[in-house]
Amino acid sequence: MVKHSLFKIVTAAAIAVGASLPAHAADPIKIGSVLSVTGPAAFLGDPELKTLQLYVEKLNKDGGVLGRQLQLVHYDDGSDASKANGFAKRLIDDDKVDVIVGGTTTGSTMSMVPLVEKAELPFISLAGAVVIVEPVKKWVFKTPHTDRMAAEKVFDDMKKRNLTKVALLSETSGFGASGKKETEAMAAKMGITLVANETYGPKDTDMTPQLTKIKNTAGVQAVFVFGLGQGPALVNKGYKQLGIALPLYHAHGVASEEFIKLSGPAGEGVRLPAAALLVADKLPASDPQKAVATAYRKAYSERYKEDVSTFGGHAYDGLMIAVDAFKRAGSTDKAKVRDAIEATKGYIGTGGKVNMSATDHMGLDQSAFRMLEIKNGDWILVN
Amino acid sequence: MLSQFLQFLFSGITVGATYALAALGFTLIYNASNVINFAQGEFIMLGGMLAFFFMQSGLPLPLAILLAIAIPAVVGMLLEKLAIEPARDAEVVTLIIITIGASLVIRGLIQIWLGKGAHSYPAFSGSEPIHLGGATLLPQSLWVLGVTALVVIALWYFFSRTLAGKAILATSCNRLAAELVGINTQWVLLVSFARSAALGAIGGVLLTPITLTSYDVGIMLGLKGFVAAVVGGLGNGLGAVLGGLLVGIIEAMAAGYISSAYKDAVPFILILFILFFMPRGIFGAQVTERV
Amino acid sequence: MALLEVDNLSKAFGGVTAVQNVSFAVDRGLVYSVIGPNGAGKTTLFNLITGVYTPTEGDIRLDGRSIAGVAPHQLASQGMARTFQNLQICMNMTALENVMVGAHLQLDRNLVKAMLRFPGLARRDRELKDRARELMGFVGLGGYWNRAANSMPYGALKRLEIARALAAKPQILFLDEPAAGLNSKDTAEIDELVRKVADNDVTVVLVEHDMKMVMNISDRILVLDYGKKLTEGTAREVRENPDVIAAYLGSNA
Amino acid sequence: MRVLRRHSALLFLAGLLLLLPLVLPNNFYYDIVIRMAINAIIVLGLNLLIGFAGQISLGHAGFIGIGAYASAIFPTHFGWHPLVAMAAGAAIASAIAAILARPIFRLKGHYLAMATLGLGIIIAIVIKNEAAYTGGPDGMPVAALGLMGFEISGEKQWYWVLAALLLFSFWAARNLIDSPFGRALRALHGSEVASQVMGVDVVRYKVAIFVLSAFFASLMGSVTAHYIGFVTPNIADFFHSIELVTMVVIGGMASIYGSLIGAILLTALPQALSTFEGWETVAFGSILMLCMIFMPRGLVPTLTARFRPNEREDP
Repeated sequence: MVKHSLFKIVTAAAIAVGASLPAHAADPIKIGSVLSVTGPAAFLGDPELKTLQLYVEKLNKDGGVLGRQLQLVHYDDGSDASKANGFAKRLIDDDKVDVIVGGTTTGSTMSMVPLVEKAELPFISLAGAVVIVEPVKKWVFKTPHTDRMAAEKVFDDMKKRNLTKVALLSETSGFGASGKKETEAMAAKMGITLVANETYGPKDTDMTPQLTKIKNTAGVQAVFVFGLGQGPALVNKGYKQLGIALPLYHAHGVASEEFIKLSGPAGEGVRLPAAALLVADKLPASDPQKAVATAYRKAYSERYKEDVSTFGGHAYDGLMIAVDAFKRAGSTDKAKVRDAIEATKGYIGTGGKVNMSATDHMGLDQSAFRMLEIKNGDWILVN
Repeated sequence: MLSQFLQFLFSGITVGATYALAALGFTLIYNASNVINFAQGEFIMLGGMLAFFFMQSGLPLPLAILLAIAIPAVVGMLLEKLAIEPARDAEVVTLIIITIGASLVIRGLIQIWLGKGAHSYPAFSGSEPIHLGGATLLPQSLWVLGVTALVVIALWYFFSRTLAGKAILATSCNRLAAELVGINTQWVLLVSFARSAALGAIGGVLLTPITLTSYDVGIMLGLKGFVAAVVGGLGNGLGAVLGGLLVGIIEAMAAGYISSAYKDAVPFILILFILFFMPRGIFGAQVTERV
Repeated sequence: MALLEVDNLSKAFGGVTAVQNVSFAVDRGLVYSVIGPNGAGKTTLFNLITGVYTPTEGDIRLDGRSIAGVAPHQLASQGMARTFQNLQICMNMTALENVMVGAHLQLDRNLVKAMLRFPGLARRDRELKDRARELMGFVGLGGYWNRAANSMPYGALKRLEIARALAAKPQILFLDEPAAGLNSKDTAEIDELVRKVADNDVTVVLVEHDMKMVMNISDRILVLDYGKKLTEGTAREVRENPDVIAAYLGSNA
Repeated sequence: MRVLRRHSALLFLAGLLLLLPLVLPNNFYYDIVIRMAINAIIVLGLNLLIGFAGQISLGHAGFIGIGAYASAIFPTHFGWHPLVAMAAGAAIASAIAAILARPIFRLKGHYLAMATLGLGIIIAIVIKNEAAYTGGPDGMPVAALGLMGFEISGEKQWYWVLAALLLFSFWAARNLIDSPFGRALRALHGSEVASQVMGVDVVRYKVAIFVLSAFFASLMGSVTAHYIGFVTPNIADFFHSIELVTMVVIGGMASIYGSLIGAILLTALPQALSTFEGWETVAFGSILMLCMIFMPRGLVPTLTARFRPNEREDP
């Protein structure tokens, strides 16, 4: 009895998971995606998925790509890298997708990398850390700016203001931990002294102990917070509560309208590097990104009635780079598409101007970051 | 240096009061039914999220708060009626998994309904910090502490001075015996779940201006509440409150003086040590098993 | 030398002294009963001797060796076995397995050998299974081998406990109210079983409420009242002791 | 004949594992079966502890994490052979379990749950924080598992490795249950005092089974790490512990078949639910609750009881 049910369950499970398998000749182009739509990284994965769904729909309405429709096959890894690995296998072996756009976190991305390398499938990651594209992996690309760029941008700005003694407060999430490492390296390179180096947990509700320590550290001239999501907003509040008057910088992980709302008055004067997307309406008309950023912003907020974040923008860029590559390759042949992605030149996206090469699978330079400041509850461009 | 210590202390007490409220919720349900309700954290989340939602929809503050406390209480009763009561005689792990299932359902529904973003609303009496001995304290923290204290007093009065409270204690001791002396134990269980859910929700409502809220804040709060409840000795209300404060203060001190990276580990190391030397928590009763 | 000697044994729980200065000795091969009104400390006395509780004062000697405060699992290896007033059958196992647990100490308990099912271990296990079946037959549970313990009637479980205790090959067996909750027919059968056990060279110490049974089968009887020894003697001596009559009439009748 | 009957379930499982590749269409299905097998082996060990011995552990993922990270760290940072690393991981996990088991198993019920939970979380936090060795929250890659020039790679090879491991574990677990050791274990669950009086050194058995289940959890952590080729702290996470306990309870406590069924179902379920678009969590939670409310003893024991009310599952 037991044994029979065991077999039935296996087959039933197999049928249940394999139900979505059409295989006609007029195939759509399949865009695979594994995103962290739930779990701790959900606030990244959620807008990413929404963006992909929105634009796949839009592209299809406009006649698709290469005369074929696009089909989005997406799975939620629940912010668990091991699940991402499993779903990547499903995309590769079962759904037989033509490209993967996704991998919300660095952990998820890195767990998928060996699979796409082996399957020789183009993969555009939406995660931040430098390790994804350094060293260069043949089939792996990414669209978001790296944490290293963020650290460099912030330190640049600090140096302009003659701030060289900095307290670092980083989150213990993957984003924060990688950011901490890059920031430490960048500080040494740029002649910045980290006089304090504290961390907080992504689910912490009170950062005043760490901030008190920083406040009482001698010689601090500025504070740099490397985190994502709600934590940094709480840092702002604690900062204000303690009455710390030093310049406060955040990383690009909080580049969303939500951050301003959550911080309330405590956010005033805070600076951070971010893509032009957030200040699309404030860009000069001559700015090449203005059109793209405004259009994306409009489309997203009209459809979902919520504010844009730069994370959704990364998904937009990833999808558009893939689509662009399909067009230039003239087919979905994986090797050709890969080559086309690598040959992406001058693509203007929400994240900046992308110039990929055999040695650079991200293709963004420092100009992609703008230094923003919160003023009167809105972003303004510094400089 | 004193001001630094005070600052850590304030931080610890505020966070600790949260844990205390969560731990009290655990204790109330545990006392009535011997169930550890792993969905306790979700009631805290519900309180904050619902208060945000109702304020957003333009309801006046008192009404929004009332609804944000009443709805979780109903959810608590439903949980008891539909999930705990039918499986009452099951083993400890089975009940744990039922409550974990319930927490997933609550969290999932809120996530679908109100989204994944974080939310907040203004503090009840402004956000201008109060200066005290060189350290600062938010007015909202006083709200949290004050209400926690009120709750503790009310509960103490209820359990030691009213018949209904004694009925609940009797039910936890021996359900059958309680029924024999005419206590409606079904009602007792229902009320206990409602009360503990409401308590969690109150915590959520008060905390949100300080800590923000989102669909998934309940997990960590629930876990820390459980730690606090065990530190205090399961089933001991005063122990739960002191346990909560202790865990909060130790966390803040660990973050301030030892290592902010390991501060989350400190409460768990603490609980292991406490249990090794006091197998029933600090304030737990010693019992002799009968053969 | 007596098999079991108890010297001035006392046990206090907080302020309550459940057993106070009790001394007695049990000779080999006897059926020795402990009686007394409810709350007289009979079960506490059992729990003290079998290591479940640690004595507050006094000494217990088995075969001349002191066993006061020795853990129960160590006493088992010295030939002591017992049953419980409130059944302590492992309801998560079959009847036969319950009996086999009784023989725990006679078997190879090595974890790795067990996992890899070493031939020697498996063979001895099979032999034990046969002996356990015999024992179940001996106590009158012939047909119950593969029954789940939680599906067996109360009377059968009482015997199962005895079979399990016997599987340990004890030299002394403590029976805590073996007839409690049984009807007169079952009681008579237990009565017979206890005699049969004693005839097999196992010393039996018995706590029992059923006076008829006690008087019937006991070689010697110890009477406790309020934790103290009231008297000790043969059935006849005890029956005629005025103190005993007073204790029973005064508190129970 | 007796041998055949005794091993009929084992032979059936072997036959099933032998024939399964015939119906597995591609690597993805192999992957699912491999993950099922990995979970099943861990759950078998955990069920010995929770179901048979009646001792809860909410921190077992910590031991899995130790194994996984031993296999990741020792070969990467110290150049150890993966098999040596695997053994070292199992040794470390067993040692931690052995040292802490004595104080931990003086605890009962929810206190025991709390202590094991705390232990698991502490291990997870250490893994997350020691980024210099562990790669921090983003995890680190794991070298391939090789032996004498031969490297296990690809789902098909791993399938056979896991099939063999699963068969062995199934066989060993059944042997253990039906042995003096196993009976003592179940007896102490049924009645701690009775088993003591029968000569069972209760603490020693609890410690032994805790160490054994930690040992297997660590080994399977290593296997998982090598199989996936990448490891993140999620593997040691509290939620992973809960997931495993859920498998034990849904399948059926104190049931060997239940362990298999529980692992299979709860590994397949997220895949099956992945098309639910945001409702996965709600669906998963509801299924857990319904299973436990209507089958509090778990699937296999409930069904067995329905068909053979007076008998126990034959060990």
